[in-house]
Amino acid sequence: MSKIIWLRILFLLCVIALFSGCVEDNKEEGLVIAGSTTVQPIVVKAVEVYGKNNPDLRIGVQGGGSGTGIRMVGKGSVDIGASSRELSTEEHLKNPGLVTHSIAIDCLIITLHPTNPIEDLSTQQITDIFAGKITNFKEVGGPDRRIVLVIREDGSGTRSTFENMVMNNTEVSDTALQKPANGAIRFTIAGNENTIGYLGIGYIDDTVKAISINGIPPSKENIRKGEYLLSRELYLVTDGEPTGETKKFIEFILSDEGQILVEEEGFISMR
Amino acid sequence: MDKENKIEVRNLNLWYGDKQALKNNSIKIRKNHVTAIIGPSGCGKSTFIRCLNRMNDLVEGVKITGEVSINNKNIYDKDVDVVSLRRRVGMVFQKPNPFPMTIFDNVAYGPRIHGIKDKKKLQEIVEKSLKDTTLWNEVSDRLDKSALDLSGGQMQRLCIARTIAVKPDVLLFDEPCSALDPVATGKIEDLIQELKKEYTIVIVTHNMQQAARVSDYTGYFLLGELIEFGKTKQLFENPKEKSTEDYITGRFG
Amino acid sequence: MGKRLNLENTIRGILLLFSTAALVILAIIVVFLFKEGLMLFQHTSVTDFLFGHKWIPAENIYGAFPFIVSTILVTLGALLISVPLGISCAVFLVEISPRWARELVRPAIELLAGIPSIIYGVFALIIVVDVLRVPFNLATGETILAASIILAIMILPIIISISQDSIDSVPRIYREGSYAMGATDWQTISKVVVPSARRGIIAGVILGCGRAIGETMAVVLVIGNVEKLPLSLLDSGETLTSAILLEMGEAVIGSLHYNALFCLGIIPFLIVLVLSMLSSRLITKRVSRFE
Amino acid sequence: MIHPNTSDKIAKIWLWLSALSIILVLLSILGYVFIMGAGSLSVSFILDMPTNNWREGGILPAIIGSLLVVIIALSFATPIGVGAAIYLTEFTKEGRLTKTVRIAADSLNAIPSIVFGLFGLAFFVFYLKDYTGGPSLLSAGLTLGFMILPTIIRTSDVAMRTVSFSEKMESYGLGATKLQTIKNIVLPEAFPGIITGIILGMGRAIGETAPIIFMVSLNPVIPKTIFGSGNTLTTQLYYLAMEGISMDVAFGTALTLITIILILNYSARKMNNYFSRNLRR
Repeated sequence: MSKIIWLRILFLLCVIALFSGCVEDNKEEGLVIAGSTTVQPIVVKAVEVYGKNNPDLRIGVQGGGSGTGIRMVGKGSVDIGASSRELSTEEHLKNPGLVTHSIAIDCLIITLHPTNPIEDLSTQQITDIFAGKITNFKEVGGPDRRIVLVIREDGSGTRSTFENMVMNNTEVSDTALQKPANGAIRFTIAGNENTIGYLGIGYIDDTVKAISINGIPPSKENIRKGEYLLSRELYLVTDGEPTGETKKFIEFILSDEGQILVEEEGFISMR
Repeated sequence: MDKENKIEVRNLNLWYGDKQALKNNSIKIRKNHVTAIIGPSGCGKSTFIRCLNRMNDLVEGVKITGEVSINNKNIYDKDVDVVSLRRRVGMVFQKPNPFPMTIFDNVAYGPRIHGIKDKKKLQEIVEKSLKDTTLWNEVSDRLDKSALDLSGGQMQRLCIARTIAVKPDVLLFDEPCSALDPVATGKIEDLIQELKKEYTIVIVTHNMQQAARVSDYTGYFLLGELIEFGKTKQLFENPKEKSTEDYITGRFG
Repeated sequence: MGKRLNLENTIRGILLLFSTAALVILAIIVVFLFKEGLMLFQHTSVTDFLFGHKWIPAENIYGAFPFIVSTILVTLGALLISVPLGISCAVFLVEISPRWARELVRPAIELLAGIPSIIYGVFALIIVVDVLRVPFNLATGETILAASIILAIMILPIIISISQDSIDSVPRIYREGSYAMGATDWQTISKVVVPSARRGIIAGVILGCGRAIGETMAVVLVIGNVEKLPLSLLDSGETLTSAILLEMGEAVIGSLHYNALFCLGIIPFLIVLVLSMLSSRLITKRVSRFE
Repeated sequence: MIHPNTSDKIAKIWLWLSALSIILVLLSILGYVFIMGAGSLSVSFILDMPTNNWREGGILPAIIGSLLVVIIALSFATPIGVGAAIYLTEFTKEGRLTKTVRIAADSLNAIPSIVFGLFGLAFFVFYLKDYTGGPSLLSAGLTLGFMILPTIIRTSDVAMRTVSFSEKMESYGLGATKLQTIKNIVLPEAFPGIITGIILGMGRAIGETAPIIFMVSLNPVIPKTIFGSGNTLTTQLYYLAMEGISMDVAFGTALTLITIILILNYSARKMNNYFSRNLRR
């Protein structure tokens, strides 16, 4: 008979589980943010801190990439879109009401394995390397190593930023390893001395080596001044001027406190 | 030792775990004769015959003492290679068990595993073995067909052909006809008569008429013990033991 | 009385509904997969999609041929490793393993089947990729071979368990027949047991094959994700599934790119469906044949 | 030619090695995860909130996310799966329907997990957005529920078909109705099999990443409703490893995951042994 009791308990558990979700108020989240994975660390960090001061506010953070973020905010599915690039003309035309808010400066930094002695590459050399015209580091004054390119995946905002700035309509070589995230790029570069890739500044650490472009090193000064080739701004996008919770949240990120978080995540603040 | 004796069993005991299945049996099996082993179900007759080619080694938890000499060599000695022993002592089972392959491959199985690769030689062996088992005329046109499509009697004769293809000394039959109809049984019995010219044959059967028909010597087993052993004719017509008489007259079993 | 029958009929109705759930779900999946995927073909022809060598979403060029070839190579590589190993292990468990070894190996296989694919992936990314690079003198260890190795490990449990069932059900009399001819254990295994069990073993291999084609997480981490047509196991590549995982995160919803990724999903979906039906047919036939 | 006995020995060595290699592979994977993860695994790791963008602190939100997702998946798949099995074994004869359902279940079982991911995205996240809340824990749970349904159908089906015919007949003979027989004889007898199926499904739901990867977020808060987004141990592990956030936390998560799977595996075994012993009595 004990088996029947077991069965009843099981059944009961199922029913409880089924309704536990529904019993709680199923109001949607107060604030939903979606989009660029590059911007995500800043947003998550901001939510972490902001949420402590506003325990009643429910904030949802989703990835999806810059394009999805912009599209979703345009459709009204989310309150804030996160983007690592400016709106394209097409996107502007589709949703003229979209407003962008610069919240931080990011920079793609050309990165090598720490044992690679190369310190500097010219824009042309970088273009040729990523186009697959230069296939060995000795052609650019480095050691005799076959070059392995490490790039972001198709569709990535980071990738299109890089290609717009450096590749001027040359296609990136199809032998490049594609990674879905900055961290994966860093991991690959750190583990293989043949690699070259680009990383957001927030991801540079001592497992990889950042190099200068055209003689300009990737210092904070150079980046903020826009002299290092690959600097860009990161945006939050809203449909129309923000109001209510949306406005408060963006103001928080732009505040001194928020900008400290930006720096903590390795990006460069707007100030 | 008598030259005519092919197999000599001395004081053979066998246990399955704690259960003793064979009790101190001794028997002498003569060359080029058919020896039948009869007895009621569970009397140990199958277990006994399986001792003669050490098939019982495959069963877990079996313990055997005593001696089984074939050609004056104890097959339970440490230096005996079981594989070559079984090649010399072939066995045909109760249920026809051709392998799920072609008729040709079934017969050629033994020669192949013993190292014959030459195609022509294999063909010769297969043909001779099938002829010896009177199967050749029935299957010569479909050697490349699956053996599983044969009738039960054909399958059993195929198994015999498979066994003699490796030219053993001794053939063991473990109730070879119990799954067959009377016609097929008759064919197998004729075959056994034919085969004894070349082989020493031991056949286990629960069918007394069969034992009387095919064998020269008969042993009667009861509860793991060899009760009586002698010339078939004598054992059936004039049994020495009461229990043998009871059995062959059908009073039990 | 009428009340009871009513209740019984209601319950019967509900249960009937439940029993068709698998079928209904399968249908919904087909509908949504094709609804999103087939939109691609308003822009790209099926031939261009299947045999095109270039995959450039930024320019709306969608040729999946390199992905298809990678998927085939990865799967073949995985089978090359796991089939001999898996069958051997199944044979070991049924035919020669002592009890204690069986009780060690069986749970190990179950556990191997239970480890999440993401953990296999992380393990392969850190260990296998590195181990491969030096001996083969590769520029990068992120190759089809690396993916094949980790996939081989992942599909071993399937191949072993199904082969094992099949070998186990080979009738004892076949083995006895072979032993009685003076065959050694190995001759019996290799010439009688395994050939008799081949249907089930093939079914297991087919299922394993399906799993290898569909596996994503472990593959995406180690295969390199290179859109070039791979020519050997030592090239990097990108499988159908890894392309989906890699790009779906940033593909703009409702775009052609998004549709193309659904199309990539349709291919392994259809292949695996066919393979699964094939293997279940093999398994049922085997059963009916032995009985 | 090599003597058969020699090749027999060589072959046996190979067979032993093949089994040994399986053990070694398992041990190296488990050992590796254990060595890398043991340092960060602790009670507070499991029960604390993450801080500093997942780099420090615990993984409580992911654990709760996994739990919720699995509960949703099971509460969908268990009643339907067991119900389907009851219908197949008790209410209908072997025939076209049973065959079709079994083939459908097997096909469903074989579908690549990433295809479930695509499907979940199109169906639950977009098509049923108004009911599921878009990329929510509910969407993830239901996707996984779809995925483990065949496991539960098939194991329950097998378990119920092994219930002895004579006991069923006895029950009918005593005048029991069909429902009473199912309730009093079939379900209790098949219970260990059903439970094993549920635990198997649970293990699969907990371990899957690809089907739900497009529906989760890295939000470091405890999910308050199943209509909101959250993440699970597997998806978190993927992000931690991919974004290179913290390998320590990543391996701590991996070890937590493996421990849960080990416990489930073990309890499935024990449960089965326990019940089958009790049943035989």
